[in-house]
Amino acid sequence: MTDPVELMLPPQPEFVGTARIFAAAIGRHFGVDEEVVADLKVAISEACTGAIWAHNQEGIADPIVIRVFPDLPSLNVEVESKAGQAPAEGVEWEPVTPSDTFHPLLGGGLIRTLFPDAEFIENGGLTVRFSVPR
Amino acid sequence: MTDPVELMLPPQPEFVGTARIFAAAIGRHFGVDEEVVADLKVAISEACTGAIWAHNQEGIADPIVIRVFPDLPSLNVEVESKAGQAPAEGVEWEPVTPSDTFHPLLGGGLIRTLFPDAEFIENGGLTVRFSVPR
Amino acid sequence: MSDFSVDARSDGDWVVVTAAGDIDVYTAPRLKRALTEEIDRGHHHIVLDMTKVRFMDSTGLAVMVGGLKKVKAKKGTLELVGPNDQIRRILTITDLVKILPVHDSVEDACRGKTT
Amino acid sequence: MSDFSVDARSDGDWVVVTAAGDIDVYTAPRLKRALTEEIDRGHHHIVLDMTKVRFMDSTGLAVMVGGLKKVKAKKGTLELVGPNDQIRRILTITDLVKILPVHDSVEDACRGKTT
Ligand SMILES: Nc1ncnc2c1ncn2[C@@H]1O[C@H](COP(=O)(O)OP(=O)(O)O)[C@@H](O)[C@H]1O
Ligand SMILES: Nc1ncnc2c1ncn2[C@@H]1O[C@H](COP(=O)(O)OP(=O)(O)O)[C@@H](O)[C@H]1O
Repeated sequence: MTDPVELMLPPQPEFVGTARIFAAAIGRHFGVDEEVVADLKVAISEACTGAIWAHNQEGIADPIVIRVFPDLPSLNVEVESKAGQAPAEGVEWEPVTPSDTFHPLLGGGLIRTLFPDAEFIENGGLTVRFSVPR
Repeated sequence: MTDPVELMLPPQPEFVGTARIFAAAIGRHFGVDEEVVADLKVAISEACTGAIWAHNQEGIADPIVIRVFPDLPSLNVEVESKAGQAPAEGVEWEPVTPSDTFHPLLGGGLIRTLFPDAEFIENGGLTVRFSVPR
Repeated sequence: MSDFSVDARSDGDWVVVTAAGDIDVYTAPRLKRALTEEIDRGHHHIVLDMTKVRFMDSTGLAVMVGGLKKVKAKKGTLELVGPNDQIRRILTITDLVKILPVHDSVEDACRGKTT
Repeated sequence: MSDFSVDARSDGDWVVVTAAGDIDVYTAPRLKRALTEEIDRGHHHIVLDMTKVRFMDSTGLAVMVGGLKKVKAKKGTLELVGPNDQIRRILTITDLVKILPVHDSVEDACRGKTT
């Protein structure tokens, strides 16, 4: 794989916008179509939101790392965090009556729908990985 | 110091724009005035340019790391690379007849003028450090 | 980061809530609070003007589903105005378009409401 | 990243070079090439329209100083139009304003040139 461009963020809600601005800039730079850039912003936002939520639940403060590998024919994107669990298999999107502003299932399902090759790897934390056509 | 927000880039010219977009977003997020954001973009651009140039000269490919520590009353900004040398002391800006598009002195002098507390630390590479009032 | 503002104008039991900027994990709680306040004030017909929202993710969907449940319990409504393509896309993917009517303008949305 | 474009319209021995976007280590070589080409074609009076340049750093300054040297060797000129505040600031800090005249519009710059 190629050298990644990497963004590291504290697991706090205020940084999710930084993650999107980064993803959009990198996506465009590598020639990702504008509609796919829009999907990429959503997927990155969801992955970070899930990670922030999990860090908060588990009371840990390790950073979230976003890596973009400028591979061909697709960028490989990875959001790695030290907290979190893979959404159950088969769950596409479940409009669970969310009691609060976030339910981790929503985000995972959206990522899977937008990027069908998305993988959720539990490795003492959670790494979300998907590829983005360019 | 607080937990940093960090961006890691391959030492290639095409990523200097990513560095600026990152710096601008983070600066604004932490309440840096718009004029100072403009200076921050210049300083980050200069530090990365110097690092890219030095990596290229020395033929090494280690990433450039930009860290922003959201401290008070100033953000602490750090651009760390595995290549490069501190500009000579006292050099403010020298309109050396540049033979090419970049002369490392220009950038270092500009950073010093924009952020007078800028430090250039040689540590088997070069770390440029300065603080940005917020 | 994630610029966001929210603002409401009410008339009888209905209200136009205007959101602007990004709706995400950082800002969704503010949208939620705004909707809850309006509902608590007895405004059970909510028109959410999203014309100026540039980004929304599932945190915003969750707020809307939550708001919809509350207004429905009072026989009210929650309708959307002017979501951009990105937002329409996630409303469609999640099938929420089926329960959250989408209008092109506040006038269109209110027309339905006042008749 | 770093969107950039450059374009030239010439008339006799003078030329208006219009740059747009970001001038940095990635794009400055393209500006340099454009200026060099014009000079090689005998256009020794260059008006560089920067109205649409949103960012420039020292790599751009170096290109300008290089260009200025080349046109001066031919008794030519290099003048700037419409740099934004950020660019004016670095031109001032580096004292380059003293050798690179700045105009508000291409008309102003050309007026000086054609008389
Ligand atoms: N300071 C900021 N400026 C621009 N975008 C930001 C900022 N902070 C967070 N963002 C988010 O990053 C995304 C960048 O996406 P992009 O497509 O480049 O911009 P836009 O949506 O404004 O066209 C925005 O949609 C927004 O959600
Ligand atoms: N895709 C991009 N979108 C926006 N800015 C970019 C992009 N790539 C690189 N940049 C650089 O990042 C800087 C971001 O600065 P900012 O002040 O947020 O935007 P602007 O200068 O457009 O108002 C820009 O000045 C530009 O030099």
